[in-house]
Amino acid sequence: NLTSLLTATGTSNDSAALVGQFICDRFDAVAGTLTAHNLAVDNTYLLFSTYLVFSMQIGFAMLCAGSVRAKNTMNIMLTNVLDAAAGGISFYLFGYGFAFGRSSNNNGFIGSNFFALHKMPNAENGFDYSFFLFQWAFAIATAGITSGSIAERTQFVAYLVYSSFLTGFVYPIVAHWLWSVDGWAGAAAPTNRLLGVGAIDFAGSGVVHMVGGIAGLWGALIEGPRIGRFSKNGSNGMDMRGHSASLVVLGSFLLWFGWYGFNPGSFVKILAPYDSFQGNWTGVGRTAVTTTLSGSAAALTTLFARRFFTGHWNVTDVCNGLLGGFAAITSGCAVVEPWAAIICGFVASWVLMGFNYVALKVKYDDPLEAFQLHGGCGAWGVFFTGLFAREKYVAEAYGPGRGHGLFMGGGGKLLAAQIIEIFVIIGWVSATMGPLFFLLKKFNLLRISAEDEMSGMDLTRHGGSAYNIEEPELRFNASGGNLTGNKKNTQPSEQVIPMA
Amino acid sequence: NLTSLLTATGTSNDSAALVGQFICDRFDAVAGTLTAHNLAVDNTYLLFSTYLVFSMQIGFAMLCAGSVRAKNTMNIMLTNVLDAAAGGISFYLFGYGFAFGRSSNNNGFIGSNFFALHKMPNAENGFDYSFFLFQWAFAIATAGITSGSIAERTQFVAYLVYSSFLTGFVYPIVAHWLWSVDGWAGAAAPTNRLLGVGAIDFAGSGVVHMVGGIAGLWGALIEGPRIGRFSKNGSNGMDMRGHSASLVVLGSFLLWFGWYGFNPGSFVKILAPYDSFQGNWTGVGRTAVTTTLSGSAAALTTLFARRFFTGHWNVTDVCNGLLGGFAAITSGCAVVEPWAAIICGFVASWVLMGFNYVALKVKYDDPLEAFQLHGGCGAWGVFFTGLFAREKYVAEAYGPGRGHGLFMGGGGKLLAAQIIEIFVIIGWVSATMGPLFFLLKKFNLLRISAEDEMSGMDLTRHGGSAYNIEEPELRFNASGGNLTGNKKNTQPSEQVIPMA
Amino acid sequence: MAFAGCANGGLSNLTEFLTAGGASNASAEAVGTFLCGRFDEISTTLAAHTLAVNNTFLLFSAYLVFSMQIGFAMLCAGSVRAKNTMNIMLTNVLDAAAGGISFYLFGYGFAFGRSDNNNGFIGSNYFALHHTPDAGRGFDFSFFLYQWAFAIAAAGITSGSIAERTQFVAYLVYSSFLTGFVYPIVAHWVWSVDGWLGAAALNNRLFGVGSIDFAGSGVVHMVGGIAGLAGAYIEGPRMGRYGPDGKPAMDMRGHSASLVVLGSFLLWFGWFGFNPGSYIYIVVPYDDFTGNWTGVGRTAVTTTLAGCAAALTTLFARRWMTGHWNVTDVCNGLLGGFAAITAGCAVVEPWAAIICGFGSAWVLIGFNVLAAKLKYDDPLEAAQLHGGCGAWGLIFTGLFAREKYVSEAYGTGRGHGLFMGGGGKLLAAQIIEILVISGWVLATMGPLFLLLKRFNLLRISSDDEVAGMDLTRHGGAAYYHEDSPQFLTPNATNKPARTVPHATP
Repeated sequence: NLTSLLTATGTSNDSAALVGQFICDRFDAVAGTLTAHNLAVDNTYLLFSTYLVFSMQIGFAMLCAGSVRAKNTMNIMLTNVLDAAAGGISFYLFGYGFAFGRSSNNNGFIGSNFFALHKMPNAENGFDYSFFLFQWAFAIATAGITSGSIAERTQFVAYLVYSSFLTGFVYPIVAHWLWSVDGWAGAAAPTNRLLGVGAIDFAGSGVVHMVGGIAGLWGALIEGPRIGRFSKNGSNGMDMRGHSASLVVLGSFLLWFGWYGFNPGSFVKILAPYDSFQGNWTGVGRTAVTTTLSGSAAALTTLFARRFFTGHWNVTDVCNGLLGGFAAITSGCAVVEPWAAIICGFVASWVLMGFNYVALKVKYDDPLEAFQLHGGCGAWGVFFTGLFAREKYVAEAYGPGRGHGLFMGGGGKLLAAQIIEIFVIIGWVSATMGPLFFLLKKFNLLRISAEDEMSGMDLTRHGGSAYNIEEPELRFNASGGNLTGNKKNTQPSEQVIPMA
Repeated sequence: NLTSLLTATGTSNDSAALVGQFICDRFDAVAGTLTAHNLAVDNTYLLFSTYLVFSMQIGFAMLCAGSVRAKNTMNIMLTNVLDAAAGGISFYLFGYGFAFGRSSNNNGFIGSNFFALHKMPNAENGFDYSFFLFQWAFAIATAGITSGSIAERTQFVAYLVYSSFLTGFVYPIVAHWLWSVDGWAGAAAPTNRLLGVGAIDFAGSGVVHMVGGIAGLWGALIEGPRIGRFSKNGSNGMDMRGHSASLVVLGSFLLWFGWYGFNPGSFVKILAPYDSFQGNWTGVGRTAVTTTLSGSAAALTTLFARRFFTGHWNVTDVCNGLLGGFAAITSGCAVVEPWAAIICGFVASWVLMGFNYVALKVKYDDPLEAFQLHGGCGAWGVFFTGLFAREKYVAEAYGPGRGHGLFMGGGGKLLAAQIIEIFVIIGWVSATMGPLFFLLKKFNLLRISAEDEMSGMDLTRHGGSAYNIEEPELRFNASGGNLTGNKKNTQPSEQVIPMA
Repeated sequence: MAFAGCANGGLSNLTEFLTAGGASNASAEAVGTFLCGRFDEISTTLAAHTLAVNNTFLLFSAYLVFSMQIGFAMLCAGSVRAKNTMNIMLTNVLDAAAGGISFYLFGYGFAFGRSDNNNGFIGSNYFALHHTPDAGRGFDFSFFLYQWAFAIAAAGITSGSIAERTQFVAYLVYSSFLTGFVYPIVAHWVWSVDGWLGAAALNNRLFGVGSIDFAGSGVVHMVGGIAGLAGAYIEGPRMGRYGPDGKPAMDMRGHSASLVVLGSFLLWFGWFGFNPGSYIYIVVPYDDFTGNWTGVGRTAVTTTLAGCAAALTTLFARRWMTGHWNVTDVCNGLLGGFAAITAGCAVVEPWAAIICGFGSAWVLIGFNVLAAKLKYDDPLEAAQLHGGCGAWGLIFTGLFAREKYVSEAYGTGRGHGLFMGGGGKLLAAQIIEILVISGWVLATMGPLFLLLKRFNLLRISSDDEVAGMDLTRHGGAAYYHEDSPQFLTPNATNKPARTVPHATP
């Protein structure tokens, strides 16, 4: 092309070819370098976002540990560690392939490639290892949610079974529907989108939070409440507070920290310009802002509402409200205005309190409020996106031709798609996880014995209590004279009988 | 060049020069900007990786705190804070120069420049401040490992001495051997590599973990076990569990989080393309994946194996197994396939359990299992790399002409180099740290007195207990009526006598 | 000096050259247009790359700064008695949450808002993120988030000073006021390009140089510390802290050193976002090897070394003074070193950072001695640490700032340190900053706390203080152990009855 231009200027063909070649080589070299830069920046961004999402696992572990009674701390923390570890193996072997695998058998329901990272990295689809790791961090977050709902009364084996099934199959299918370019339901699909627009679930209020929450709902329903949680005469029974608010606050803050990987990170690429100043980096920044504001609004709303209802300024309630605000904004974080995020958080707080009220009425026992929080606020978030998604932001995040919110002049199409998303997720998770929990119950693998529950699983199943404060008498009589030796450790060290 | 081409097209010399100048100026400007981008991206990547590695220090502190008895918590946490602080000063003054200093006195044994950051940043060698900080974070991790082995019975002064010596001299020498381009042992050297190939210790299974673990072995051996750990009649004595499993899990998770800086960060540069889609960013992503899978496999193996042996599902054992898997994969993380990482983790778990079994038999007392974990699994990791390193990945990470694994068709050269690495590290650390600990013992500076050990160092040396729960009677009789005021704080506030 | 394609008449130049080379006008224009089109494309792509890298850097720095909030929460929780843990943690959560709303609505606009009404005292735009992103002035959302993380850190400092004896309502009032108004004004003075005080101003700088407070020893730490000083002084010490004889009676140690260490380490972690992140842009080359990335790295190094030196100094000094090796003291010393280096982190040499940390350890110890003498009770030592070491940090910058680094970080024509051959101008500007920050914060927060006291909204009742606020105001204790009776009987008293709001003291 350049050569022909040069020839037109009157230079000889050969020379023109040489000049053209020289200049175009330079341009190609520049283009090659720019591509490398592009990939390096995007992958750096994605990897560090992944690490942040992983830190949510630390948050879950601490939140769960603090929210249960001391006698079950070892149990719940072990489940959290294994979420990540067992989830790592099962998502590597199956889950990732079901969710994002692309091959000639592409279909809207399930993926079919990339099992055990076969054919990865995949230049054709633009998938590198960092994308796998990012998705893994999401999958284990889902399993972490469920473990909260069934805490303090579930056999460890049941936990291992459902966790692998959830991260290896149930969750990936939903992720495929909503996030894969082949999925039938999501706005990410280039063609044949649901109702022509596709549901918008940017970072997973539905895919992650509702899936985890509804799985937890079935588990907790089928197991029934903890012994003593509700008394027979219909009063509220025991409150069963967690044993350490410090751990709850630590966990909540770590989740907040990690959410900055979860929501803004879901752009996956940061180097995509919109104009000379804005680009995905603007979207990423705005997403971080909407996330912050929604959580903040939910926390403040919960603070004052709970103060009004109970007379206390309660930090654990505020933390739950905060997390509810985050779970709700997760769906629309990239496509709504910051002011709308405040509305989202405000309502999420009331949704959570409403669900908690109902749970108490129907004697549903969820030690972490995981269903109410992730299921309830997650569903509200998916719905909210159908109301407030802004056309410009949707086009920037997904491309043109998707729907936008009812209140933003977009009509009801997106809202309809969002509602369909809510229902199919409820249906799919109930149809898979419900029977699984029933089956586990049938085979006596679900709930621990009443004795175990009274004395705590740590002592009976996990080798001892989480906390060992020795010699209290020594601590209080440290006058220097009566230093007695260590008392024999009272933890059971003999082998316990395997589960009855 | 372009000018001569243009002249050949028939344009006059002057104009050709002008046109050529114009175009080449533009290309130079592009190249300059690209260089700046390159440096900015690489440094951003390295710095954030450094921060992640630093967060491992938080992990160590929490892991150590949770793993010791409550009465020594203040002591162990202080050593962890000082690892970072004293390590910062000694690595700045000496360690960094010994490890990476390059001058006209280059030699394979020890570095000789950059002391106190003199002549940094150094364009010639491509060393900027971020590289120093990254290496500092590694050095303090080494010292942190050792402090676990000798916990609960070591004088604080001994700790200060060995820690400065380790981060200022012993560790940097090993780092120079393996990681400096001048080193005699490592694959990083451009020429004169050990056996022609050089040992591959990508992120330091040997350099960091074995050094820390073996130093700990000598310390713990020379000090002997804690009082009461093993009884005189040969039975197992007391179990001496840590005082808080929550802190153990928190610490383990933070270490996992930080390991994403440790292993993938060791690429140092992310902007190095291999082809039009892959580059160091692919290697970095794959390294994060192998790290995750190895730890996950080790955690799961430990879970079931310990369940089989003890009858419990034990979370602290699982956490140790997890960390063992990480310590093992650290050497080969960048050069093995994801599936090989699972093998690595599986075996690491058995290595750890084996060493723990032996330790119990020979009455070796290591409160954090630091030698078994970092020394044992680290050595396995170095060995493993000699078996499974893949040629393509080695060439991408180190350049062509290095060795690859025995099972991957690379013959035994790399494996031999790996075995040599294991032995010289054992030899060097034993030859330096062994005498140091002996000397400290000789001068009565190593072990605390039996009285101090019985009552706990916090009370006798560190100004009081880590935990102060007031009004114990309130906690146990919180019937609402007898809210008594605070009791007088029972902590000793008077000056204690300095060490006998 | 970023690549600018064929801007500024490049196209006509090239066309002219080609024409002179003998090509016909039309063809020359075609060739020129083609080449320049390519160059402009590259220029656009490079601009996008620059923005992407800078924003990535800034956002992840903001996340790190946010993690300091986790650190504050844990540090505060561990430093108070168990009976007030719920209370202090709630204040920390609300720092972030209430601060998020008030900084979004007001604070950010007061601090950085630029409009036609630009003035040196207060900003006037961007309220509720209106007009953001602002391409003309280069402000994107990430900048807001970064500044928010700073604002909530300032409020977190103050909550430590007045811990264990403050009504929760008072806390809500002062916190919103601080993050929404007091702090942003100071930030505007020192950090906005319109500010009258700081070296960031484009022209009309104070004494011609402007004060250098790179990451906020003054703007963040002194503001938080002095606000805490005012609050703690007006409230008075906790019951039993000082005996009638004026001697410190009870030590009132925090309930968990583990949480203190966790918090301190998390603050250290977050400080890597706080100080190096304050460069905002990382893609700014100085020459063909160094650039802002070098400055960022050096800032991380100076930060680390100052903290390390302060920790070690405190360790040995306290060992000498008390006979103990005390980990909580060492943690405080460490944080004091960080607070001090924050002002000069980008413009001093690494060796100077060690001096800074060494000095700050003694400043903190000195202020603590003074506080005990004056019966000033600050559970977290927040005023001593952030106020005292922060002020020392500003003076230190006036002494040790290096000319080369100042011009790299701020541009030419700013001042440098007295000991580095820069004369006294910068030092004078630094001292002015200390004085005006002290004056402004005392003039705004002092009356606020007095007013709260007047309306009986400041201090809790002595019954509450003895029983602990967790039980009386926050729905129960932070820690529960099942062997306590309330867990063995249903409907036991682990849920306190609804309390009467605001008992009279």
